[in-house]
Amino acid sequence: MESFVHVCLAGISAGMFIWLVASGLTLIFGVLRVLNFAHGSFYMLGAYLCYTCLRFLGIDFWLGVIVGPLAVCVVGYVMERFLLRRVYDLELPYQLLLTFSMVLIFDELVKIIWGAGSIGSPSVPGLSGSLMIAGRNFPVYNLFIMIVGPLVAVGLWAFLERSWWGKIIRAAASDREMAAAIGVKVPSLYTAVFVIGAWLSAVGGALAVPYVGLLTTGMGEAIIINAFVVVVIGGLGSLKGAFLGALFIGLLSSFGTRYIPTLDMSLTFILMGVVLLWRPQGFFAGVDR
Amino acid sequence: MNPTLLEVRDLNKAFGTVVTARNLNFSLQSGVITSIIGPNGAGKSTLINILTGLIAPDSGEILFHGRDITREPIARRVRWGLCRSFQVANVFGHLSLFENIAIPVLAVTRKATSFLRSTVRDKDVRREVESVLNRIGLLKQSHVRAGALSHGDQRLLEVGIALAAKPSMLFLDEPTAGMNPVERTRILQNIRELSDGGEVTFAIVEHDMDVVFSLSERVIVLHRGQIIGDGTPEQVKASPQVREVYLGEEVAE
Amino acid sequence: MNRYRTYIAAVLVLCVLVGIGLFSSRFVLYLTMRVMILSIFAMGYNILFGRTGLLSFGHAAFYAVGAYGTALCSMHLHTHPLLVILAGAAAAALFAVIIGFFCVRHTEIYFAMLTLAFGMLVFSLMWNWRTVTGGDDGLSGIVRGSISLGFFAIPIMKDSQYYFFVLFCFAVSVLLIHRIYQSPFGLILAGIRENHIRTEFAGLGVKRYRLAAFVVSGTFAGLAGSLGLLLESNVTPFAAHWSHSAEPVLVSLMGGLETFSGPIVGSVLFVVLRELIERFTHNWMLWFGLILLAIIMGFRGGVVGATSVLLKRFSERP
Amino acid sequence: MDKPGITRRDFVKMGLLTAAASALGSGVMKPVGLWAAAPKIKGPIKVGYQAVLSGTLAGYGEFHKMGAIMAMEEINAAGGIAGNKLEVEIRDSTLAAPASIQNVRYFVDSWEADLLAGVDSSGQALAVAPVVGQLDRVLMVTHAATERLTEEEVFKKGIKQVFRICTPTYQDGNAAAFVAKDLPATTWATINPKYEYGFTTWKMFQETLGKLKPGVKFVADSWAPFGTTDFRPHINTIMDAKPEGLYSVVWAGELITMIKQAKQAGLFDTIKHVLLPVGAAMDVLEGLGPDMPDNLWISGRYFFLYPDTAKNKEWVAAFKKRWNHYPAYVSETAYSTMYAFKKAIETAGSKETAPVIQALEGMELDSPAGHRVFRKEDHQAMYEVPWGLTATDPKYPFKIMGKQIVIPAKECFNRPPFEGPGTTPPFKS
Repeated sequence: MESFVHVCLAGISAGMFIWLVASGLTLIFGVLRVLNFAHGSFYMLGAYLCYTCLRFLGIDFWLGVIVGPLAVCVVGYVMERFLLRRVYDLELPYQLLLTFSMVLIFDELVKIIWGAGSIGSPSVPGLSGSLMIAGRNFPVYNLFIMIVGPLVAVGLWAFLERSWWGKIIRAAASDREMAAAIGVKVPSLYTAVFVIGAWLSAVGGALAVPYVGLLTTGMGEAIIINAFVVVVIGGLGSLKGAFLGALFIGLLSSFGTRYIPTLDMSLTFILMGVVLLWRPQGFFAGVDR
Repeated sequence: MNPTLLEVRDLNKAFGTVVTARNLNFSLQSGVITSIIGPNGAGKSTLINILTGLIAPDSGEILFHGRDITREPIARRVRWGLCRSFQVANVFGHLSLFENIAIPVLAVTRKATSFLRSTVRDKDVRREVESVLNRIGLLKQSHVRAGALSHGDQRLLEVGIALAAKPSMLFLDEPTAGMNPVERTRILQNIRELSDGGEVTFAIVEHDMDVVFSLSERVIVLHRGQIIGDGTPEQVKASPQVREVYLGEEVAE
Repeated sequence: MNRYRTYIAAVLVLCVLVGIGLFSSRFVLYLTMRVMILSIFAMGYNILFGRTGLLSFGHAAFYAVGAYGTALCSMHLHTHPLLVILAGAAAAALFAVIIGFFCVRHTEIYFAMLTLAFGMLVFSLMWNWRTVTGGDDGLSGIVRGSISLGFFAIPIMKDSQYYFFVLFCFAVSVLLIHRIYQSPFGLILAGIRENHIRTEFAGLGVKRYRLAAFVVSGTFAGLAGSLGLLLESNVTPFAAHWSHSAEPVLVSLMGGLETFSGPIVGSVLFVVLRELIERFTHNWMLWFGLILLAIIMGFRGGVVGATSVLLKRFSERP
Repeated sequence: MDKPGITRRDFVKMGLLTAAASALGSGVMKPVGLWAAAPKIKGPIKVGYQAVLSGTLAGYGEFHKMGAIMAMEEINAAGGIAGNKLEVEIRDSTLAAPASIQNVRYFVDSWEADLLAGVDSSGQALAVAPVVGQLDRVLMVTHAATERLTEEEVFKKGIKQVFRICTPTYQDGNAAAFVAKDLPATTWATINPKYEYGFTTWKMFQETLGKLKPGVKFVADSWAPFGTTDFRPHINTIMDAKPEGLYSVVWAGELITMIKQAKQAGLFDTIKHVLLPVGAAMDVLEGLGPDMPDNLWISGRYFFLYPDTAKNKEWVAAFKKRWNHYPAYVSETAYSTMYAFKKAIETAGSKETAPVIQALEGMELDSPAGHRVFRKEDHQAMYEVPWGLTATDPKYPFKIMGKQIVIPAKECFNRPPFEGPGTTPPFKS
């Protein structure tokens, strides 16, 4: 029983953690229809910048979580405004390739700036302890992530459903021409959405610092494929789907590792294949609409 | 009376609460040019889509040459002789006109799977493609990219692609929309010739009433997924029901 | 006129390749073999990508299946090069039929993601089926036997000998793919890329043709894998990893998607650029990324596509 | 591989020149006798070195680089190898087999390297071995640990060009068992990498410990794929099995993550005996800093506080001065590789492959890591690396090995012919 509870907890916190990254990816794909490989790089940059704030500027962690991602927003802005925007008229693969080349560049820049070695990260004051749950310790920080995940989801939902901006974004997502016709400046809107997506990913990265406990130059690639899987099983562009998908992937990998260890590497891909074949509109499409 | 080519029995289709086909029953005779008309949203395009296999009906049967084709895939219907053209020019934009026509020709002549012989050097294919291009008057532009053609020419090519598949029954979705008078004359002439030759039976969805009444021998009027008039152009014109829901609206505009 | 130009270009390239085989150093030989093998991989891939319009993210799986098939065949059955290569290509074709059957139900991003999923499944199969595949260590130390043809045998043990075998396979592949592009089948594939609904309404079962394209391109990937295995005498599961699947995509896009020679030019660029960059910096990824970026932004439609447009414009000027 | 440009007369001339030079400089340079008698060596000694310089493990490449470059600088400042300059070129192996093969071919065929070194992963080492056999250059492996390299490629297949200067999986599997036998734990479990390295070491550990301490039980194993960032499911599996001891060769960044997450879950409170064969790597110790729990058993391929010799202390100090860093184990293996090459070339009086192999076989080398002997049969360097308990020391900002024990390499390394009885520890004699 104690194991079951902890397998669940581990799964949920892992899922919420993927969600933080996948939310931005989903948003960008939903509106811009660009599959952003460099999303993992934003995650990495968010983590490194937050770490830098912590370590060298002496800023406290919470300020770092705000400042680091804001710097990534600038990077995202430059990338969308000056590079990505020029290839919207090309086919999808070219956009993909562009974001892929950015992955190479970002990885190497991080290596040049912060060094190649992996960096162990300091823990967060106040959240570094553990709580005894069902007879076993569970880190407070993971509980924190389990709260932040849904908060981000609710925040995004409120932003998209309730705010004026959100309405415009949804309009542009469902019909670009129509939105342009009623006077929405679609290019600026795209930039804004891309920046928001980059910000979400960077926040995920910043929060990952104590969660993973480690910073490496390849950390973006490690998470991006999982985030892709989540976006796909969520139904390519649906935020609710992605949220549930992330939760599901987290639980699946946790239970998979515990109870069917031979399959753990393949489980997420099997799931993705099954979803695409069986319900390409997304595993949770019924929930969404 | 001409033999029945296509028969529709109890066809139903609804998108949510919008019914686009309600218990449709009719048959089309070979050699008779039939027009399907109706106000916007009457279900004309949906009907063509169902008959040619793009959309599956909710219930009902479609018989072609006496064979049930309701569940057959598009390509098989086409091979059995049921073909269509599209409302908007739906051509292979980056390919030359020759290649555009060659694709259905290869399908008909069952040469599409050959992968080591050259298409251009196949004399039979060449002759056939050129004859279709000649018929639609675009032979001279055979090496031009389809995307570079004028809108009207693209519409001609569109019909050409459909014809090249050698259909016995051809649905044309607004064949003259966006054409200039010269092109329109050419396409109507083609339709008449082919129909008179007994090769192809045409069913046409059209908005242009001049075209409808000058060309067709039979007119079917659809309204909200139901047939409200069916007969010769004169009969339909005279039908009070049709005048009320359709022509009346037209006049009112 | 145009055809003769193609012939002349082909003969010239062939002469250069033979010249390299006869006169250059072992390292240049090796790199050229790498280029030719990557070209086969990418050209085969481009049948699916550039021609049929399907972006696959799992093609490395077929490369890897080809390599493993060849390795296992030569370890357990026979080392005749033609036989082992046949075994590799056949295994890849078989996998392509099975995987393709599922994948061609979708297009665009769904297809891409589905191929990614299957590719990674093949990767983890190779990683986990340790008794057969050797796990992450892979299979190594595979020797090249002689091509025995009854009365005489052609040795391909040395790199300088194997080079001509690779060149032969490369030339045959180029020829085959060229014929495919000129053929009715190739035209239908282009039709599917341009407008799959219209192709369906021309009376062609689009899914079947997509599957056929998938299998043909998977088979070429398998051939490339076989040749690669015999060159390196080694294969690891990473041959099936998605990052390897990105290679033919990269190469095709760099060279030019809708051109015939694009993948070849892209392969040359890919291999040579990386080798050159590595000679002056350890941060090769940065420079490679920047050059890639420059190619996307500067040569829209790939190096070959953009250059030919430029040349045309130039020659049409009075 | 004769260089056609050099005629016999050139050789004679060279010999005279070097002899004259050596006579002049005899007061300054020590190894005169050696290289004056070896006039065959001409031109710089080129060593092609490859290590991973990109991706998650790029830090290891940097450590390789530091060691190799420092040795090069020292050797050249002291007159080079037999009076010839040592040149080292370093390339990125990207941890991929095809890249490592291309590197080797570049080094030998294009850059004209005389010797090769480096290689991180086992898969790469196994891929590269046949190629260096074909190209006929000596390769000194400095990081890859698979026993298959020396047992199969060198010993069985006879690829004599391959040597290994670092400890192999024996240190991680067998030696760990020797440590475990004296611990009061009878049930063991593992979280190991889900690849050959993890499988082999766990198997070795089980077999050796089973022989050393019959009745010991292995109750759980959980396999973490390469690139795991979330070890919690694995930690749950292990804690459910309630073993007394945990064994794990998870390494580098992943080990940092694992230890942090295990600590949060309270794993170290319930499992008192933890063996981490690669826990003494500098990146792990520095990365964890004070987060590394006390009293875990750790080891590595080299630890900078062992052996307690003047040579090692001097070297560590020099390294610290040069790079502002404590040497990682790959730094030591890279550094010692250059000295091994120096000694072998000077002994052989040639930089050609065959004489160098001959000189290396059975060669003894005094290195910072202690006294190494290259075993003749399988070309494995025999030397001791300690096992120790993590402990706090105010002198260092990270944990170090407190109590240390040393399992002699002779006792825990498998012995040729590697098959049949008496080839795996424990040995009778």
